[in-house]
Amino acid sequence: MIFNFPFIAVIALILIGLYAIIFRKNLIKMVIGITIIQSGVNLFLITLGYREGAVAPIFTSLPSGTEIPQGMVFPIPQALTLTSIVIGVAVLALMLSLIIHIYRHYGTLDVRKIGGEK
Amino acid sequence: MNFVDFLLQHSPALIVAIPLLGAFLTPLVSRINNKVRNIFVIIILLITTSIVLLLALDVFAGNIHTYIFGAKDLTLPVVRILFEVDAMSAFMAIIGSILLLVSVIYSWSFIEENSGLDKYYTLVLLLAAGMFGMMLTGDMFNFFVFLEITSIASCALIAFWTNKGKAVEAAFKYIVISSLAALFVLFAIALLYGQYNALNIAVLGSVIQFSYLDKIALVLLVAALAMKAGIVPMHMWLPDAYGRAPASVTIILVGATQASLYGVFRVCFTLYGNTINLSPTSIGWIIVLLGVITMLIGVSMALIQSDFKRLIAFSAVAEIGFIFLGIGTGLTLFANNQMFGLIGSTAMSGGIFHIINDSLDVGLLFLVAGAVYYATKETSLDKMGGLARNMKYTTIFFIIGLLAISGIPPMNGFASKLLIYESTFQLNPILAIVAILSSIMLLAVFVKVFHSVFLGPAQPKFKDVKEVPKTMLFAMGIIASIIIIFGLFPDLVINNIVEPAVNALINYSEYIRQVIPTFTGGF
Amino acid sequence: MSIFESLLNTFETGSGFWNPIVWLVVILIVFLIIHILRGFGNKNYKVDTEQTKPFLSGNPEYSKEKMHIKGSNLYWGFTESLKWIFDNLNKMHTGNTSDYVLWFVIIISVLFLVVGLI
Amino acid sequence: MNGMSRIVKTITSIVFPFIMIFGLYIIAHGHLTPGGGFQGGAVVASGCAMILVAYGSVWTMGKIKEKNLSILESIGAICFIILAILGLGFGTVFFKNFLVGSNIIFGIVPSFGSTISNINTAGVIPLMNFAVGLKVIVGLFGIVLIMAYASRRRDNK
Amino acid sequence: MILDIIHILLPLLIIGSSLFAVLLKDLIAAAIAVAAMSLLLSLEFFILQAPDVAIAEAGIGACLTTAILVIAIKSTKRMEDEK
Amino acid sequence: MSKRNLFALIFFVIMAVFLFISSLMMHPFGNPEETNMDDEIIENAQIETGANNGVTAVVFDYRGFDTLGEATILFTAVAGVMIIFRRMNK
Repeated sequence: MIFNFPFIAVIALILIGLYAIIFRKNLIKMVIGITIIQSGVNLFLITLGYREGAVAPIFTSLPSGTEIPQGMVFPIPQALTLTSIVIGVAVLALMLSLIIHIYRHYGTLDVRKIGGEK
Repeated sequence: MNFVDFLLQHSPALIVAIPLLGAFLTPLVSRINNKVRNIFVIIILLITTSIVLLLALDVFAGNIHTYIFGAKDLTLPVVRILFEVDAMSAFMAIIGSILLLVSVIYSWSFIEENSGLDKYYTLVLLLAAGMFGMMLTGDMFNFFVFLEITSIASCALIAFWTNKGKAVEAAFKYIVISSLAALFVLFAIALLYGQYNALNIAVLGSVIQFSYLDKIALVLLVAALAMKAGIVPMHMWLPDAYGRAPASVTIILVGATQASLYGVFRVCFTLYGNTINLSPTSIGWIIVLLGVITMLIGVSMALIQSDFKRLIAFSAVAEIGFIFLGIGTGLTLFANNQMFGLIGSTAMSGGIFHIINDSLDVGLLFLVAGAVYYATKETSLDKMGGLARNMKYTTIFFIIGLLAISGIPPMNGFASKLLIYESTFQLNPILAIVAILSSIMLLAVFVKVFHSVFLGPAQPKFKDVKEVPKTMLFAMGIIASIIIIFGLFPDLVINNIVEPAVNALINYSEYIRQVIPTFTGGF
Repeated sequence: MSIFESLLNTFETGSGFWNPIVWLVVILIVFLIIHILRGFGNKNYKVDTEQTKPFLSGNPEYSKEKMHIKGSNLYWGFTESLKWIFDNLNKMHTGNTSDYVLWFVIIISVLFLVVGLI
Repeated sequence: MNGMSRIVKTITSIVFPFIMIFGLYIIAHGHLTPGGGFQGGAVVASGCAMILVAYGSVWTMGKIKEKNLSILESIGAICFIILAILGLGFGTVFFKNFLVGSNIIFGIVPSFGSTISNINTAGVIPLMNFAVGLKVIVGLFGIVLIMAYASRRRDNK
Repeated sequence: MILDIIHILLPLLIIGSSLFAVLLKDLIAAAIAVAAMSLLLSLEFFILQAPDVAIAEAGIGACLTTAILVIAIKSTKRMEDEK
Repeated sequence: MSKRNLFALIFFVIMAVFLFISSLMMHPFGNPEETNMDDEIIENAQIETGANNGVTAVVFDYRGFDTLGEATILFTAVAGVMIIFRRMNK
């Protein structure tokens, strides 16, 4: 009905993240790019599990008249997204610690200048 | 039910759970004593290895093990996580356990002088759990989770020597590349999930249709996992990471790379096995071409390196090209039953045999490089020379590794390379010629190393260099003896270990039927 | 078939065969012949005498470090004659993380073209 | 990072218990309402991060040693994996929810459909929530604390 | 109908803030943009009927991620200088 | 624009086109076609696990092993950060 717009937004987020990684020179910008891709993939997972007019899969004080399988959104993508979010913050922390160390060693965050290895 | 049966039944879960438990206990154990901690880690890995061998013995006899987490019986649709161990998984798990055990024995003296060793051993055990999980799992998302565990643990271990800027830089490159690859894998998994509402590999393999979205997912999975496996031109992180990590870590990284390689094959053969007829051999040819490029570029770059470990890393890239060539040849002919029987299965047994040979050879060479670094604190080839006088055993191990990696009989590399040459020659002679050429160039590369490091007149600055400690020699000796045994009795290995793995990859319908008994398809 | 018999099996590749044990025996025989030939050599060679000193047309010997051919000097002719290949290869390995990701994107798009369109 | 002004410190120490209670509520009611070990752990960890910002990393590190952090985290992880292994011991397989249906702790099974919340349900899940909650609190806060402390060390050099 | 408009509007806002995060030269501002993106994302999750994920995203994405980004930026360099 | 950026942009656009086409080929937003696995969970989660919250039931029961992996990742990250910021001299 709305032309799959959330899916298009997901692809756009992934491409913006890739743009940041490929065309930006700053290391922290690269990390931000990876965070954006992460968010895009998370949004994609949740969007896949959405059913129109459905409620969250929680039985505590459920609105009356909810059809049991059809009236609820998918629980599995939500569980997967939880995992994915925690993975994202773990990777981010590790990358930023490495960046702090790189800055101590090279004194710069420019991706072209740290290329000590050829 | 006796103990062994119990162990066998629960072995897929225990193989992952024991290293995990060990990793969680290591910070507590290391409060006691350093020696206790080392012994604890070795014991944990020994237990894991013995369970892997127990499981592998049963799997090679023809049983596929499935293990369901949280329920006794399998229900359809599959909602729980499955571990599904066929001969290919068991084969990979054997490689991983050998490499881990050797690495831990080697680290005893190699890494002794550094600080932060409790964290080091924790991460090694976590890496072990991640690798085994990747190899044994039968669930796509679970595969992604273990992929991430493997990459995060490897990244932290690559940066172990944080006082060296280049090590930190290599770790950063590694984590960017691997988290990106993992994200694309997750995206592909989500694409498949959105279409078929399933996450299990067997279930997905039974319903997959090769629609447009499936093609996108296939490309993303193959490209991302190939990048993690170090296929040219996405291999550039690999020499950086291998070259800068401590040698005891590098040998585990070899195993982690092979786990990604296993992911490529699992995706191509099992997940997309039922639809491979629909794509006119294109994905097989892509893999063959990638393999050829990988061999050539890897070996050419190795020729002009002047850093010891970096050189070995580039030759490791070239070796992965051989594996890709062998298995890609099989995949090319997968749809063609008659040709496959003639050539394809030989090529695939060559490729799969080469996985274990490659990890052993490259592992041994990395350990030798680490030993040389330990003794001389030097990695540049230009500054070394005449070390054979001081380090006799290391030199012998290097010669064994040299002969093995360049495919000289009677070492193990020869047998698998012979299989690859002969089968690819029948597919297309140019492939075999390129393969032989790369093999010869590998020999040239390592003769150069042999000359510049071990031969030549005694250098005055290395007068006081001593042989490395016994534990390191012992670790190298384990690998060297396996190499010689495999080289002398290749028939034994191929019949008992490699053939079941090849059959497991080919008969994807068996793998699927373990979960969906009504599946009819495949050969 | 007992284990011992299977150890001595000839390993067949489909179009050829290979038996490492036979090969080992041949190697041993060759070594034996070499040893016998060596026995015919000059007996009065002694270590740590003038005999071991290299003779460089009467010129004095260089220091030991200079006598050793360095690793990057080996195969100098080969790399020099194929310089254009190695130059291009070196140019490919920039050591820049963005370029690594760029190669990934290139491979993905090429594979999309090959698998998606054909 | 040094500590902030006294106003910030006071307000933080007033707000912090509320965040703590909210997070623990989310952890404890994970099987009934939206939430669980991860979400509650994240909330508590952000509260702790607030303390870190207000009082400075040196003060916080003085209160909580790095060793204690890693031991606490290990304990959380070990509790989680042991709950999983107990499934192997009491039940039949790994991750078997062996407490559900047993009518002892957390063993009641609710009736199907919309129910009022009963905290005494869901078997092993609340216990796992607590174990994961502990792990996530210590893990996330540990990451922030160590990074803040390490980047401070450079300023003094 | 209103829900449809929200389903279009929120992703647009997320894309907008992610573009800000990528394009801003001041890294602290970029980190704030990332936080804004996370917050909007958690709102979107809530509207997509995923309250569990929304809480986790709000706690981890908007708070802790920003905290470690700011720590990292403060201990390195604030401005991104392009030459 | 440098030569490298132009080159990169071409491939970037190719990839973008394919991905955007794929977003149009997906099932219509809000109406997933295959639903059997999730329906199974929604119908049985409350009885099998006793948890009223379906997501928690999935996280800790149906896919508990993933959660163990997730906890492990956090553990790994903390160990990694500690190992990166450790004191080098013993």
